Amino acid sequence: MRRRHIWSDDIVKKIDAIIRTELLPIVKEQLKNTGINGMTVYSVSGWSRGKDEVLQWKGHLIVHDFIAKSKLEIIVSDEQVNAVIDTIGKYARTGEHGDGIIFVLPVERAINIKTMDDRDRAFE
Amino acid sequence: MRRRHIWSDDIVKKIDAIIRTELLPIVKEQLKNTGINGMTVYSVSGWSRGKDEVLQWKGHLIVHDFIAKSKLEIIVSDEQVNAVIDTIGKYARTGEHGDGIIFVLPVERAINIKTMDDRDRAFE
Amino acid sequence: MRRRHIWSDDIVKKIDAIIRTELLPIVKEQLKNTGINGMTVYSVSGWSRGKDEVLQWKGHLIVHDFIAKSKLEIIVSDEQVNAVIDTIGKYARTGEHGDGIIFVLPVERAINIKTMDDRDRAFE
Amino acid sequence: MPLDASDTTWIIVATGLVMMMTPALGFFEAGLLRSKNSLSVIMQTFSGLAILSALWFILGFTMVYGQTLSGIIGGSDWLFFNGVPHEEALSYAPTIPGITFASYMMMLAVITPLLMTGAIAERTKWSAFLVLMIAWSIFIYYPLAHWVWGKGGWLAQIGVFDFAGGIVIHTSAGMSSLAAAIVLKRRKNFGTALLLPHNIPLAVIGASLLWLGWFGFNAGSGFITGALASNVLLVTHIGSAMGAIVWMLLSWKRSGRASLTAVINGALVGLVAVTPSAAYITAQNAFFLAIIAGLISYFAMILFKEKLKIDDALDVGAVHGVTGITGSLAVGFIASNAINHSVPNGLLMGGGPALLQAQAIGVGVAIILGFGGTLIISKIINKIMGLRVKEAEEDICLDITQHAEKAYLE
Amino acid sequence: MPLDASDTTWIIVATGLVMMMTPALGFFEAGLLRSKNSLSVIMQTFSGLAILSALWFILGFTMVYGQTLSGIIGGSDWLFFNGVPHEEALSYAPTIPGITFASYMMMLAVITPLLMTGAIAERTKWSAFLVLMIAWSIFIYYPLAHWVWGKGGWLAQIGVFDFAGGIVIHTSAGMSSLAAAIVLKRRKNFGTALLLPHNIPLAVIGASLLWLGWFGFNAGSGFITGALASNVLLVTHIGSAMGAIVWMLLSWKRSGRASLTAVINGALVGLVAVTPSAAYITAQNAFFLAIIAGLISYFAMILFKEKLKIDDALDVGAVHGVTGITGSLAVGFIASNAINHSVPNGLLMGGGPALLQAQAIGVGVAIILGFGGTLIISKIINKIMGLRVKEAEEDICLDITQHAEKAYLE
Amino acid sequence: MPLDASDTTWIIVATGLVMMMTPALGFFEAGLLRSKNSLSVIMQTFSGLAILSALWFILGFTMVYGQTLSGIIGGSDWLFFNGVPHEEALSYAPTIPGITFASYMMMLAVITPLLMTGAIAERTKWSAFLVLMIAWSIFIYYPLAHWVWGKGGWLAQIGVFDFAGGIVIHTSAGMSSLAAAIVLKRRKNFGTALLLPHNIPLAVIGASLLWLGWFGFNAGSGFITGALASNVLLVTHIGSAMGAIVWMLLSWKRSGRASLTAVINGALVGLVAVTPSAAYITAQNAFFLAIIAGLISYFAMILFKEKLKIDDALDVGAVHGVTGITGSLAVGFIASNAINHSVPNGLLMGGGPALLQAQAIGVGVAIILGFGGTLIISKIINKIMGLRVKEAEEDICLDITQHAEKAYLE
Ligand SMILES: Nc1ncnc2c1ncn2[C@@H]1O[C@H](COP(=O)(O)OP(=O)(O)O)[C@@H](O)[C@H]1O
Ligand SMILES: Nc1ncnc2c1ncn2[C@@H]1O[C@H](COP(=O)(O)OP(=O)(O)O)[C@@H](O)[C@H]1O
Ligand SMILES: Nc1ncnc2c1ncn2[C@@H]1O[C@H](COP(=O)(O)OP(=O)(O)O)[C@@H](O)[C@H]1O
Repeated sequence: MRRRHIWSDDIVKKIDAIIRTELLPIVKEQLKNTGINGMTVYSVSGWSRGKDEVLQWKGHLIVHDFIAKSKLEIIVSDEQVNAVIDTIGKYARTGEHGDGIIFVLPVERAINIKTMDDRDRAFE
Repeated sequence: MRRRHIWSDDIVKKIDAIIRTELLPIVKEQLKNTGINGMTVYSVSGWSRGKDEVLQWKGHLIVHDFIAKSKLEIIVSDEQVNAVIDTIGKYARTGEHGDGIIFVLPVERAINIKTMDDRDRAFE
Repeated sequence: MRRRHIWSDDIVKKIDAIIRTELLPIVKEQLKNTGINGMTVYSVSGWSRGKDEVLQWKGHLIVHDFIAKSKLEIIVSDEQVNAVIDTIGKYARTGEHGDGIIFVLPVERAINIKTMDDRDRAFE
Repeated sequence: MPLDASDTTWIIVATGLVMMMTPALGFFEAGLLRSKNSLSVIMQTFSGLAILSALWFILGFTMVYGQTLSGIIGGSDWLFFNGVPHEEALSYAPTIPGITFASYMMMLAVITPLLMTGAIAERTKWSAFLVLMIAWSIFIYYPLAHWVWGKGGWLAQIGVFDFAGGIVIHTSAGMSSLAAAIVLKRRKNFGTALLLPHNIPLAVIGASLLWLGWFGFNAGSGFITGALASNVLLVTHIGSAMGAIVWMLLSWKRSGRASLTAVINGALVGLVAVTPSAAYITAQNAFFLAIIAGLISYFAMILFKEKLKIDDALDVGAVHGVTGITGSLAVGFIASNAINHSVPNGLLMGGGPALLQAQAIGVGVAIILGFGGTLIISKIINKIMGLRVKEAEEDICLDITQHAEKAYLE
Repeated sequence: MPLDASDTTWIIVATGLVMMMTPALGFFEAGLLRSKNSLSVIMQTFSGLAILSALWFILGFTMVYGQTLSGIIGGSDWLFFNGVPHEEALSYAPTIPGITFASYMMMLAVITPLLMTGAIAERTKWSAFLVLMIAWSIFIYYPLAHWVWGKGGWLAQIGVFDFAGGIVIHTSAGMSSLAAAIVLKRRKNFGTALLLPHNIPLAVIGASLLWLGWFGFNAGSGFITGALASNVLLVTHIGSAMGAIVWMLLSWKRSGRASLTAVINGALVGLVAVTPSAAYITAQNAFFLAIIAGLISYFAMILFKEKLKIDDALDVGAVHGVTGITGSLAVGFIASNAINHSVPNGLLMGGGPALLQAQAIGVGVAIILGFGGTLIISKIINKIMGLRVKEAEEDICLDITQHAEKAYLE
Repeated sequence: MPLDASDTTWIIVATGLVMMMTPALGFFEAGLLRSKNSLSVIMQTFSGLAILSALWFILGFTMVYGQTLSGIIGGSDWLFFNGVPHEEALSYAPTIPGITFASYMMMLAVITPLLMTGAIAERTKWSAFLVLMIAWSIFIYYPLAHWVWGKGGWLAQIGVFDFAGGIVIHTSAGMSSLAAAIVLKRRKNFGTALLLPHNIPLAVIGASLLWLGWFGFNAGSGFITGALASNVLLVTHIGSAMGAIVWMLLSWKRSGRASLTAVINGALVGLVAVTPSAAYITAQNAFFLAIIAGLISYFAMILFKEKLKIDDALDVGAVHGVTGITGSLAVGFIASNAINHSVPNGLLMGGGPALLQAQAIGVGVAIILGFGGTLIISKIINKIMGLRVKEAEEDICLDITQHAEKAYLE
């Protein structure tokens, strides 16, 4: 039986997480087990204070300060927020510089295009 | 005459829609007619519970669960929200699994860089 | 000494700016001086009413209405918002059509994955 | 005549060069199509290289060059290449081993049907494609090649000259492309801005290898090295250069900006233009012929695409078909007995209209057989198994729906 | 015998064709790997071309072709190419200059060890790779090549035939690939869906140039032009075509969709299959040999990858190793004295089991030396300097951690 | 001397190989530039192939090889290739047809000016580029080639030797590159991290085809096959290999990681280094010459780019210019009469300083004419029509502003 996902206008959140690209596969797999019903991945490049990727050109090491990262975007109901954050924290974390950030945004409405329904049962 | 777009801090929304890449051209064309003054498109890859894209490798069918999708991001004034959602619902919908989702976020400020004006007339 | 970045749940904002790709390098450099601790860049394609990029095919000029743009995403504490907007306004602006837009979204929580801490000191 | 080692060396090399043209064609086309269908056309050309080589080996060679059955088709003497001599020559190429000749001609028989992939791109079913290629080879290419190139072929008999395939290859495949495109109907979104090339460097890699390969294609078609091959090479190169320049200028004039995709298409036009006459004309005449063919083909492209709205995706009808016709008729004007003793003088060289008449017949036959035959074959395939993918498959793309592969992944 | 200008011309051209196969191998492999490790394999093949050329120049040629020391290894006569004749031939290739022969064989010595790059991909340290290539050349390839191809080599003495390297090149490098892959252990994520090819057009560019290069590889290995080279070229082409067709059909059957990556791998299988026998068989026999080798190698690939779970990333063990064995044993069955007077008839041609026995010994020796020797070399390197990058480096990728470069930037 | 079929075959093939170098140069450069300007450099090289071929056909050949007018320039005998013999040789290459020689030299005349595209990249106006190429050919290349290679040319008279173009091609185009880069001024963002290569596999495709093409370039420049061509091929290959190794090690030492872009640049350096002497030296000497030239050019690259801050985008001045000088002077040291009877011994071979002096004069003239001439031509073009695009166009990119095309679209 398919899990039921309750979405209603007031309790939907968007979780964005910028993570290491090399950990994306494992994070994606694990997130599927948290009961979310979908996610979207972006290829981005990120900068943060601290150690950068180094590329060479003409024998010079060039600080390639913007490093390829992956961003996950997940729309979840309020009660799923912590499970998702925990999962990301567990599998996207190396403890080294560059692990990335998670942020949570409020969502006013979320609509499933297939059904054009923005209330419960939207994703079944 | 160019349509006038009223933007003010309290009534601006961001509409994000993740849609089928193959329907992007038509959706984009139709959205232009709704009176929005701009949109931004992202190439993303998305997963959702259900049927996946299948790729083969060494004669094996591999569930390529993350499928190339397109994401539209549109900043609109409050009164345009429904028109945009309707248009997306009309043209991005096949009724099949994988149509995607729309979500609406509140925007605190929206500023046109050309004018650096975050009030009315910003986009004229 | 490294600048201290105060982040707390209630006063974090997300600034998104869609800018000209060719100005991205300079904008990125300048933003680093505003005291932000990170940023993320997306390659997007954008449309807005007005002049489009022109490509040719079979000797025909084709309005390639979606032009490659860059999007910056920056999570900042409330007091940094204006500095960031000013910097973008200064360096991403040509005054010509196509400069792009900035918008500010409220963020409910922001978490540093390395520390899994969503309060102060997160980004040190 | 004893075998000649230099001639053999040259034809061995030329065989390699022409072999490479088939994958090169795939790169050229793939680069000019959308990313999502780019793998499918490379699949068609590369698999086509394998399949049509086998077909030629089994059936094609003997149908084209076997002992003629009343000038209509070759007999079964050399089925499965049985009996094609290793140590002796055939009369077609008297100084090289028979299998060298047969291998070289294999490469021409491979690429000819595959020229159509550019016309039927982005919407043809994989299985239907396979059937189309095989049927087209058997019912159109092998007979036509026999008529023009086979000993005793009826078009050869009436004096048609086609050095490296302006009639047999370019006119026939080009006209067939139009027919197939018509039967297939237009792609969704045809005529909008949505069908731009996805990887022009890849297309130029293809075009460069085609240019190089054409040295083997044309300068190999005389089956000897030396002065003849040298002149053909120069004629070919000058043709390509002038075709490229003309299309470059036309694109510049038309759109205000000089276009690289125009340049590479123009180079192909120049190469096609001189193909039928490469061994019969001077480089100076090639210079002008390519200019004329460049102009004609550019406007033919506009005519087909914009006036008639035929969705011949990569303009095979104009670039190969119309140019093949131009070049084949040009033989009737500028062929020179001084350059090549086996050919009579053309009209402008003081040879009277006889050669031109023969060329016109040859061209006419190729148009009728190519266009008409392909119309019939395509319709039959369409009836039986469907030529075109489902609309939803076209929306998604051929690469995934037909091959479950993607050209690029991150 | 005086030098022959045509033969020399052909071998010069063939040398160029084979030279190009090494970068082509890099493109083939890079396209089939993940983007993040694609540069590293191109680095390995392209640098390998430089380094292994120098090694051959300094050491290799004389170790393989120098005056034999009891059939075991060549003496130091030609160290640093000193004394290799310019104006005269060596007995190995009596109609071309000695340096032409030595240069041609250089290209084979370059590509052979580099075949392993496909097996050890995505996890091997750059420095360890360099040591592996050099050690493998000196301890495995040079001796084995001397045994089979050197005047007085002990395997040559017992009647082993290996026209263009089925034993010396493909069996040895293929079996070595399995050994190296075993010592290296599996990549992280092996067996999941995460290791898909990132740029199939690039892989097909590589495959196309390999196909073309193989004309030089096989048809050059006789060191003469003419009927022999012509037949070899045809055999090679038909082999490639049939290998491609078989793998295409197998992928179609297995997954429901015909796969382009299968087609290009199948073409390589066909090419490898006929390599050891190309000058000894007819094209008709090549047709069937490639079909059989196609079937065997496909199931060997499944066996290694799915049953034994050896992470030979691009199936070098199956495509080259198993096919090399198949093709080398096939010599013992279908070699034909009528095609080539230097070879005895195989079993099926009425020649008795002698040739087959010799081939079996040759194959066995190559398996033992290749697999066993590489096991030992790899373990020693692993002990001393580590063969594999750190886990974190593998996660990030080889391109940045080993070379500080990225294949693609926006 | 009668025509020789083997020589002709080889030069026909070599012509093809050299032709392909021009598009290959475009891929090499495009891959090393930013994506947004990558199409423009492919456009320049590919269109350049067409345009400069036509210019050579019309004007160039006769200016270089026509009956000398006092050693300064060739007369108008062969305008528009009129009268260039088909069936007979010219004295420049006595065993191949005149048109074969003229076609081969066309390919050299095409690629030489286009070497500059690497220096002027990412900021030059398309229309100005066209004028620059044509003016440079007429005022610099054709005269200089006549002086060194034309019968009666004044530099030839004083005993300058330049086998395949170290002076005429690499010194002149390399020094011209520096001049053009200086007149054009630096790109915006020069010296920052923002100018990294966008597609290194594409660059390596280009480099591989250049390496292969150079076999035709050098080994074809003797116009005969056989021992001479064989030695030249080996010298060329060893030069390339050692250049690649040296740059690989230098990049490894300098940055801690071995760089693929260094390897491919180093290969070019090695190829350039042996170009002027390839027919006059042994492979052993080529081995050392390439090492020395590799070291010099690497530091020259650093000097120009980092000390003098000349924005020669892809280091044409160092890779071609400085290496061309090194290699051309090396002729004066290591040319060996034993290897090639037409050349006197160099200083180290016991021949005294005469050859070295002549070489120094030749190099000096090429530097002055190339650098000075290009300075003047560029300034005039800059004055009249502007050499550089507007700042806003540079910000956007050349591909869209000059050609309204993009290399890649999704
Ligand atoms: N304030 C921010 N705004 C937007 N993106 C950020 C921000 N901080 C970090 N990122 C993103 O997260 C990535 C990882 O950086 P980060 O996690 O801050 O490193 P660290 O683990 O050392 O704190 C960055 O490359 C960037 O894409
Ligand atoms: N909860 C979610 N969070 C983020 N993205 C989602 C979510 N659900 C769906 N998506 C996006 O929408 C795409 C389409 O999925 P979906 O519309 O859920 O399929 P269906 O039409 O069967 O419901 C996904 O590939 C993913 O990119
Ligand atoms: N309402 C909008 N929603 C989303 N993106 C927008 C919107 N308006 C503009 N953009 C983005 O900003 C880019 C620049 O457009 P814009 O700044 O509006 O042009 P102008 O400077 O002429 O006003 C667009 O290409 C698009 O990516």
